[in-house]
Amino acid sequence: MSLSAENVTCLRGDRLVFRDISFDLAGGQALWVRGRNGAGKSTLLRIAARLLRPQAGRFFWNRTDITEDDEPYHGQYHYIGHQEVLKPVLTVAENLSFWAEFHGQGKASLEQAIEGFELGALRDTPAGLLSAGQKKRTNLARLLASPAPLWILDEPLSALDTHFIDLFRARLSEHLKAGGLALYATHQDLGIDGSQELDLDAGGGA
Amino acid sequence: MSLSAENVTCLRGDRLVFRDISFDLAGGQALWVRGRNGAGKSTLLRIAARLLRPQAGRFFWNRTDITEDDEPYHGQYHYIGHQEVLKPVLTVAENLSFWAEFHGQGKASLEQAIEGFELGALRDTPAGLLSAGQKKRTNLARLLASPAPLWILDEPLSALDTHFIDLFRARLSEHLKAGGLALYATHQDLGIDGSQELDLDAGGGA
Amino acid sequence: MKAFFSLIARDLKLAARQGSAVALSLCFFVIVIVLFPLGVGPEMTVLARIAPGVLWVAALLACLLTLDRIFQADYEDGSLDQLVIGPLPLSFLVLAKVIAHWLTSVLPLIIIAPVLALSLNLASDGVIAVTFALLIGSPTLSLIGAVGAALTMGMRRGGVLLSLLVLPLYIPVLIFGVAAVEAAVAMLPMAPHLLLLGGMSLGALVVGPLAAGAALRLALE
Amino acid sequence: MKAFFSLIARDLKLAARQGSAVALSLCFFVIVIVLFPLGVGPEMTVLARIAPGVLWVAALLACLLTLDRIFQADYEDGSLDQLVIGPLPLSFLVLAKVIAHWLTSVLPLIIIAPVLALSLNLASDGVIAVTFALLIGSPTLSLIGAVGAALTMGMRRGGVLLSLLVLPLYIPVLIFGVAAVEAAVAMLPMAPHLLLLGGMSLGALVVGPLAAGAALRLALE
Amino acid sequence: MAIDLHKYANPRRFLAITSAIYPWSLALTVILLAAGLYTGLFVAPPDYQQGETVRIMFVHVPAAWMGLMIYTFMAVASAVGLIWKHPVADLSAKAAAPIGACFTFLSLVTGSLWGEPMWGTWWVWDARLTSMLILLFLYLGYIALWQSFDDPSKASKAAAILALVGVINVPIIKFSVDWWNTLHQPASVATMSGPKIYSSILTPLLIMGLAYTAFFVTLLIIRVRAEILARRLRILQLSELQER
Ligand code: HEM
Ligand SMILES: Nc1ncnc2c1ncn2[C@@H]1O[C@H](COP(=O)(O)OP(=O)(O)OP(=O)(O)O)[C@@H](O)[C@H]1O
Ligand SMILES: Nc1ncnc2c1ncn2[C@@H]1O[C@H](COP(=O)(O)OP(=O)(O)OP(=O)(O)O)[C@@H](O)[C@H]1O
Ligand SMILES: [Mg+2]
Ligand SMILES: [Mg+2]
Repeated sequence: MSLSAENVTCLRGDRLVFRDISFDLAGGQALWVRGRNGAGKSTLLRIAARLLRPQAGRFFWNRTDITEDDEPYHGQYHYIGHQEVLKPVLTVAENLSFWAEFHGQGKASLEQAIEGFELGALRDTPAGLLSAGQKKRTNLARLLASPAPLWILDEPLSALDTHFIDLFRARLSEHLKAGGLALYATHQDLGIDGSQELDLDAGGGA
Repeated sequence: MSLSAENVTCLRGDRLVFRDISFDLAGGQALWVRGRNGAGKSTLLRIAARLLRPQAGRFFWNRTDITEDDEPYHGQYHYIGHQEVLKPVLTVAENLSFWAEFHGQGKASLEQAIEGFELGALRDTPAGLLSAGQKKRTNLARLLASPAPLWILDEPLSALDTHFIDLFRARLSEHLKAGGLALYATHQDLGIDGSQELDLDAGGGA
Repeated sequence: MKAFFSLIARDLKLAARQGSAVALSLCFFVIVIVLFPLGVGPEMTVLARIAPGVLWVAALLACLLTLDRIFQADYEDGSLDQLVIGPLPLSFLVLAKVIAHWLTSVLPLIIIAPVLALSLNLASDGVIAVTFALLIGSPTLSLIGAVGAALTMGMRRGGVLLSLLVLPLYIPVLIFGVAAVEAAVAMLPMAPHLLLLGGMSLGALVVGPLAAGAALRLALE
Repeated sequence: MKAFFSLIARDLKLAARQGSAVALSLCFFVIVIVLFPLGVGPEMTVLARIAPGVLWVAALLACLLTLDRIFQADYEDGSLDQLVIGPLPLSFLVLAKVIAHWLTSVLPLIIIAPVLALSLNLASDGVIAVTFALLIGSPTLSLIGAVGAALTMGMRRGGVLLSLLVLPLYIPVLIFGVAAVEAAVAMLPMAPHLLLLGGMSLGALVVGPLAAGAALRLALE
Repeated sequence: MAIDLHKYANPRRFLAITSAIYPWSLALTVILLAAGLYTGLFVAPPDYQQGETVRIMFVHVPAAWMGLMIYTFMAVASAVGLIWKHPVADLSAKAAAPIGACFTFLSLVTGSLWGEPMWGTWWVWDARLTSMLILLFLYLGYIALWQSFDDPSKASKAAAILALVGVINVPIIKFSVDWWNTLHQPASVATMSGPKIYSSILTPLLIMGLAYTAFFVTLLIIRVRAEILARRLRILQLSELQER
């Protein structure tokens, strides 16, 4: 499996966020997207998740061009953004099990997700009552609730304490070891072996 | 100036979040509230900002009991929570100038806030278009838009890049040097000289 | 298919848990109908005369008010991003949301409509007619509404624009719906009107999800 | 005082920038009144007969629909926390928000009401009466509504509960408001009704902000 | 009444006093209800216009009175609860609401049952009937508000605010018949100038009114006691939690 980008350029409004970004990511590899606040990390990740269209540039999934027709790319990735994607009135387990089912998974992967992020004690807590870090963990647990080869992660560490940062790092390493890919933006070094770096600061930022 | 708490206990729903927390903070001092995710840091800060009532315990501002009658405490503090408190359709300057005016301040302190957090380039950007870190900075700039002796800060660093973390640390040090007080919860050590620590993990957390 | 049904099930569960969607439209419907006699006065003949119109207008408004819920909540908390990049084709996604909307926000009105119609002194033929007409005509309301909701999602002046876009498209339903009831009250055949309403619903079933899906993709970018 | 006016100014600016509040209630009001002749049929006498009721009911509903905006947006983005711990006493805070609500969501209706009243074939005395009655009676709607909005803020079934709580309290305004118009149409003195409406507004001006302030503090804890 | 409640609002004293009153009010309920039903159904003469249906009145009219009275009671109790912070006052307001809602509902149902023979329709939208329906909504809103809060102390304050704001509707309901010409009877018992009907009807009516009141008091005592005990249980549980 592989994801590559060629000369991606993005304008938002009238502002050139970045230009001519390229990267090439193979199975088992991670790409750390770095940059100052406003450098365009979130923008790039949303483009990779096909939630935004770039002005120019091409994307390839397994060497197939998906710039126009993203059929082969569909369902191949998870995107974790700044928003928590939780329904406050549903419990942690209900929130996760919906996403598992929506992606065609059953009970088993739900349990895996709950265990993977140590959410057992919170499983029946309504998501609206969680603390910031607990929400973040629930959101991250979607990664395990249904498998996908590529993880696109926008500031996955924010609000997590040191214990859970380690836990998350372990999950990410497992994913990479199993041949998965990851694209993540953080301000803090995650220290994943052999991860590539993409620094957006060359292009500016405010 | 001083803020002290005596044996504060908090229940949320039927869950005991923490019990018998005490601290004593004098002018120029900061208190770092630590703890795992869910330990009750945000809860304690909201109590200190009088947005929640504790089950038991007393608070003193300048040695006056404010547990029942918080008149002397009113307007003496700023609270920065998880929420960004920005109106997406107003520009950065408009958002800040409202809060300055609401607290009876004029143009001068607005400029100070904008400079203090290097928001000059963004002043006329609608807040809805900002990146995560830019939003956070605008929210933090409220601290300078109107002066208050006590700052209550819940994860002020999240989403900030290293440059702005340093900038924020500088602002906080200046505030403390000028005799201000601060109460902050972060997962990362801010390295403020002579700050006290309050570790909530003794009380539990999930 | 599993994704389709799990989405409907989630929306129903959310509605039951939050209650607001179901109860809001229902409550609104009842309120409009309770307020009318208070405003217009208790004369039976006047009330019976305006009853079909009041019922249909109230149903239209109740539906209009709940439209923005079809996508808005999911849009705001980021769920919609996740739904869109999920396995379900966009028009099925819309269809699932519309079905959930109709079940939670429109069906309850239809169930209570006969009681309210009776209280407005409508003849019993009219009561049956209004129930049938609503049952057959109302899917159009949800389907067309979804297109409007998708087009205006996340927009600043969304609410207004939505009403302006959707309303003209609702007028035919209103007119034939009222005509069906008045025909029934006047002992005339109401089948032609009901057939027309049914035809509109079928048309909307084809066009609505496609158009709304396209609009959704646009709005998210 | 500066805080008070700056809050009103901000809310007005937000309304102008987002547009939705002003236009939504206005649009809704117009839509209800446009739909009626379509639903009820074009007979002039029937329309004139029900015009005062329709106008008042539409105004009530338009107001009811915008109530949740008084506090909800500020509650959701955390602004309300900041407002509450600010320098303004709670009841003044409520008053500022109510004034902004009335100016943006109710006043536009009153301005357009005469035109709509004419279009419903109301006699010209009635047109003047309805405008005055709305002007005098509608502050009650915003003020009482604020109490309901504060009580239900952040609640799961907020929207419905809000209607259920507020509606019974609106009925007197509706009744006297319609009575004033009908008196004017019948060439009877309408001053007593208007005085009553004014009295209610004054009463609400005293009770509303206090009660809503207390409710706000409750809801935030 | 406010003063009395104030004095006896201490839960323990309340429990002691009510356990003394309770048997009496229960007995009174039974006796008055029997007497009222007997005089109403058998002693009172059938109306020359309405025939035997007039007997619905003995259920209908006192129920309507109770609906209005209980809401007023709730408002007073709420005020006491808000101002003097007496827990029992809050609890009595809470406990009274469903009872009041039932009486209001009873008066609506018996009214429509009576309306069918009298006016030829179950329901008309006249001022009295509609305002009674609105009163039912007020009760329902009050009950729903109580249930919308997880925290009882918050709920009691919120509900008290609502009850106090809502009480302005009670006089409007009471006088709606005098202010608008409606189908419904204007008041003839509780008027400024004294009762205007024959004592053969008035007596059973008043007895039924008293019976309903006694019934209300009995039910209220039962419900408030249950509430107090439930709250004690919760306090126990919470303190146990704090111990842990
Ligand atoms: C659903 C329908 C009805 C409702 C909601 C209703 C409501 C009320 C209310 C609230 C009262 C209390 C009046 C007061 O204390 O001033 C009352 C009294 C009374 N109602 Fe009704 N009513 C209904 C139907 C009827 C009907 C059909 C009749 C018979 C024609 C009737 C006859 C009376 C009488 C005779 C009184 C006693 C008035 C007095 O002497 O004070 N009601 N009703
Ligand atoms: N819709 C938009 N229109 C115009 N400019 C936008 C829009 N959205 C974002 N921007 C701008 O694009 C730039 C990049 O934003 P982005 O969110 O990608 O930054 P980021 O690198 O993720 O920053 P952070 O570290 O603060 O999250 C920012 O300067 C932002 O102001
Ligand atoms: N309204 C509520 N009802 C019941 N429990 C609650 C409520 N709000 C928060 N909690 C619980 O209280 C605990 C403390 O939450 P709090 O937000 O204070 O944690 P925190 O220390 O700030 O954690 P984080 O580092 O994740 O932000 C959490 O376990 C949370 O689930
Ligand atoms: Mg970002
Ligand atoms: Mg926190």
